[in-house]
Amino acid sequence: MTTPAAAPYPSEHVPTTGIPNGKLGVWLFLASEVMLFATLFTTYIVLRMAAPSWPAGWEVLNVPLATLNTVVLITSSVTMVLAYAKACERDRAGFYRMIGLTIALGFAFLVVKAFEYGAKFHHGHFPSTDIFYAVYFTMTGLHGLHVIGGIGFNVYLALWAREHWEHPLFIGRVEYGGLYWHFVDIVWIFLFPGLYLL
Amino acid sequence: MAVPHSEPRSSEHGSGFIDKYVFSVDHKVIGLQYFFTSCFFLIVGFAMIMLLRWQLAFPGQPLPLIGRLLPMTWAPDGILMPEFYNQLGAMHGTIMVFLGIVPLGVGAFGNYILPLQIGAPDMAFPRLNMMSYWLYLPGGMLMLLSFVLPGGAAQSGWTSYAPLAIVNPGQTVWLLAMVVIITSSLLGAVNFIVTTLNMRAAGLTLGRLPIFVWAQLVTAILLLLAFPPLEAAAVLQLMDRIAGTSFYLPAGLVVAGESLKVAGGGQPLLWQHLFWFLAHPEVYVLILPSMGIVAEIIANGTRKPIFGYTEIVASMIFIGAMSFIVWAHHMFLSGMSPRLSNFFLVTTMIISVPSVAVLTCLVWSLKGGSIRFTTPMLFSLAFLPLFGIGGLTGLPLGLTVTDIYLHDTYYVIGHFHYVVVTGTIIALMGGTYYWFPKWFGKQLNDFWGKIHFWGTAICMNGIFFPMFIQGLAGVQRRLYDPTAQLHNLSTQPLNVVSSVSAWLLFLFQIPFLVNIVYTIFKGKRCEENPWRATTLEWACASPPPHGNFERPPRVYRGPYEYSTPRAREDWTPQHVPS
Amino acid sequence: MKGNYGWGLPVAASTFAGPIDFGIKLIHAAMFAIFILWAIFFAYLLLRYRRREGRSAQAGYESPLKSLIPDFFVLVFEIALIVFYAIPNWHRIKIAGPSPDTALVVELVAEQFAWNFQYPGPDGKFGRRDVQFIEPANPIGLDPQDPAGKDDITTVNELHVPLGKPTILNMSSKDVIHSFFVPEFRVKQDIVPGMKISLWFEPTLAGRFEIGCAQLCGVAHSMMRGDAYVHTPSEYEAWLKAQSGQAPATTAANAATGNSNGSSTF
Amino acid sequence: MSSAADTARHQPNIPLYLGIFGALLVLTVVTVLVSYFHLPRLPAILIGLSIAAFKASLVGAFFMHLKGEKALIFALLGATFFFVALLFLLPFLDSRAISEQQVTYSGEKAASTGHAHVP
Repeated sequence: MTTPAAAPYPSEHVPTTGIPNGKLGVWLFLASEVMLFATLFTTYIVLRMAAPSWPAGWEVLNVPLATLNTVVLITSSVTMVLAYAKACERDRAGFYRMIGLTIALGFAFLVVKAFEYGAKFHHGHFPSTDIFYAVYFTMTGLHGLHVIGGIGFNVYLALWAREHWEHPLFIGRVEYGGLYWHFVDIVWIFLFPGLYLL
Repeated sequence: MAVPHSEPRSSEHGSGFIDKYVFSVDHKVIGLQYFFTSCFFLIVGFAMIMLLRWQLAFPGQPLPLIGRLLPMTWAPDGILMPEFYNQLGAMHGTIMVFLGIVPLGVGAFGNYILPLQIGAPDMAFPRLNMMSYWLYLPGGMLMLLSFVLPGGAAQSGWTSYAPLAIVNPGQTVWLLAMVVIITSSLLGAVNFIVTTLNMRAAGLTLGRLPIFVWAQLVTAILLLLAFPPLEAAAVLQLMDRIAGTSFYLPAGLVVAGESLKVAGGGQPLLWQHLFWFLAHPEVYVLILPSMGIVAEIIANGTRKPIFGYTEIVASMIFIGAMSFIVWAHHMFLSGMSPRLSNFFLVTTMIISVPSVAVLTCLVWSLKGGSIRFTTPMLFSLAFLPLFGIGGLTGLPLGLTVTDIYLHDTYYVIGHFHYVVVTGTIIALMGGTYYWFPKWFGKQLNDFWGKIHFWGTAICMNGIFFPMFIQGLAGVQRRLYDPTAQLHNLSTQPLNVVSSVSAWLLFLFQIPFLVNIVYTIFKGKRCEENPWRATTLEWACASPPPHGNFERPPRVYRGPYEYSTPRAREDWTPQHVPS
Repeated sequence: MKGNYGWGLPVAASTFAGPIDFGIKLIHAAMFAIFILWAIFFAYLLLRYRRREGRSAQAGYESPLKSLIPDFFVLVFEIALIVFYAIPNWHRIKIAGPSPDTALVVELVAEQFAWNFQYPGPDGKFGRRDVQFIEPANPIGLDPQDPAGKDDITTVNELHVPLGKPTILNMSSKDVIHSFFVPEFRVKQDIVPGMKISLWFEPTLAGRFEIGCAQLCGVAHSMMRGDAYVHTPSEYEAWLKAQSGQAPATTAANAATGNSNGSSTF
Repeated sequence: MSSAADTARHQPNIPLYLGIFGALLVLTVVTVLVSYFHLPRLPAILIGLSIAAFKASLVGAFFMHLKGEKALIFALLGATFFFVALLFLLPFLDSRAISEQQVTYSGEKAASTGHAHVP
């Protein structure tokens, strides 16, 4: 510092943020994901405001199916946080049950999504049909990819837990997997009303 | 007092050649991998523009010597095709920005020097660091490969404006490579921020961080928050090209005679907004690390603390924040509503102030110093006036009215090359000479360094100063054959001047490259801290062993304690107890 | 035509040239002043504080505020530029234009590598254009049945405007983004497909001036040029009569009746 | 570090999580029911997004343990949402200009500002 009499700083003080590296890293990654989905929402708003006519979501899309999907994803969010709770309580069986449920619900979400896409393709609605379907397929598709990524990480967690149950970083890693999974759920919480109900 | 890091040291650091040098998780090895790969890409990008400059200087005439070597589709009997010309132009921009300077400034210098300057044994996530390099390399190779893939490389400028980028061939591979490169930069940014915040040595508070570390922190935040919008926009453009959607295509387009069968409803301006939302923070990502390097070298070269440490750091943070609000000054004439231009005019003028403040503080640092004209100092001193010209010529472009005439002319090309080439690249060259003893334990030959400096500085000005004159005469940019339009004929001789300077500039890089290679293998070892610098990276051996510091260092004072009164020597390192 | 260009700014041929040239000259003068003063100070520092035996650096503390004084002046200069020069002129050039009835209105349809101009013709009304009618002989797709279009004059790469009256160009594009740029008029405006963007200028000098494309629009971006002929009012009437005399088919290279001082129709 | 982090970690509270689960389900049902009334555009957006924001804050605060999290994470999220706000500035800045200049090839105004058939 160029201040004249530099006050002697305590040299023992270890200047860290007190947040474990992994958690800070995951939150930073989620910040960039927020910007990614914010761009998609901005694109949706710009295209919708400038479009001469825009079909309302519930006219064209299958709302009951999407509601089911929302419930599936929320439940998987809950089972994910319960898996973290079981990991903290060192209840191994409980952890496997919960992480297994989360992975299963993730797959259920994808199956329902595939069924929905199938119905759309069957009726001849493709991304190139019109701007509404382009936005719909791109946003839900990119979200679906993130769900697949989340499932992959959860599967890795389940396999990793077998030998590393006592690993000092295990509980932290379950928490970070949970953070990402909850984020994917929050994106869908905004995507669902945004596309289907407005 | 163990340095706090939650990842247990990756004790099983491989000893074989592959683990040690190819798939290494040591930030120093990854830093050097980034260094040599980005130098390779800088040379490739430079070679492309040297080809292109032949067509600009002597339009339509066959290339001497290498003309016949080029394949028929690119240059039939030596004369460059317009498609190939556009590919060279677009890929020159892309390679230099995304594969050359950012990986060199952030990947190479950041990866190697940042952990050392904060006293950390390694990056916070070593494997993630390795992964970010091994995403960058395939992304770069894919970008180069696009030249030979069907459809050729991207040919709608590095800005890839829709609808041209959707109608033209070659953009799909560019978009895929961009998504890979962006992911690599994102991972790197996460790593940098966590390392800087969490793994500093004891006593190294934020106020004692070297300016280079501050620059890398702000750069990492910009990369983290600005790159995803381009990734989303690139995915949308990829959907437009492959899935037939029309995010950026309005209805009723007629291309080459028949109407485009597209649903329509999209907007070309949407791409420009999203692209420049990234690209302006991106250009600050290009300049911030170089400001950090210049500040380090000037403090060391003048044997005096940097003048206005807080001002420089505050200006960098202010630049980082403001860089997100100025993007549309690239779009004054793009069909955006004129009232919006007034808003972005004001924000653009506001952001020019912190850049001037940083430059003023750096120049004021020379006052009262004892300036040594070593090679790194020559580069850093040359950075000041030349970056000044780059900044000043931004004024007429940032002002809406004068931008009407100067937009999309060679004036713009002169402006941003003065900032990027005579600003960033000169600073990075200076940084290479400054930290070479730390990387390889040997010092680059000073005599050849000075020849390289004078040759580079003069030729760079020879290339870019005539562009201002061409810009004022109204020569548009990205013209395949400038002589096809009457108003460009009067300044056509300047194209020859620029082209010859560009080729000479390449010749002057040869001593630099030879100097590097020779010194690595045959250079004699120099002392641990040849520049007598006070920052923490000189507190360990050069090149530092794995794990950097034997004992985690402790920091007792600010980064630039040179010539403190009552001190025995004119420098007191950070880690020495007073 | 040759006389228009040199190394500095091209000849001023429209009402915009005044303010824009003033702005460019003012800023460049300020830039040179700042740079020269700054370079002198820089050279002085290098000489005065270079390394010399027996004189080591003094790390005396100076308040950084002193260094911010030059920045303050730069900021004041910029604010003055914005308030007194940029915003008023930008409003005059880009936001407030002449009303269509006192100006010549011309439709411009840019396409990959040609400028198609459509004049209303004596009836003052533009014929309808539609995508389905586009073919090589009818590049802008003029609707043959539309009565208003019968007398429309269409020219390719040639813009004929009268002196002394502002011209409004309603610009649209068929395929990609182009940019209408006439150096002498100091006008430039991107043309975005799917949007109708208008541009106005008032020529102040008769003659032939070059139209260029300023936005990369494909392979022959540099070939996409045209000529803007500014006629005196009488010549303009003569040109109009000559045009409406012929069938409203496209007149690719019409005989330039105006006193084009250019040597050849380049 | 890991030992210090154990105590500092957020203690799980299962009954709380199940309570939040119930609340989220109820809110989902509410948001779907609201949509069946086909409210005009503006109120529909306001209600729909406020419910979604509330659900998101529940997930964030309890499942992601943001409640009681260190200030730096909030600083990071604050900076991110500042830049998201800038990104959302985009459509409102340019929307009137875009829709006003939106034309079909033959020049008629293509864009009507509102939706063709809002119930």
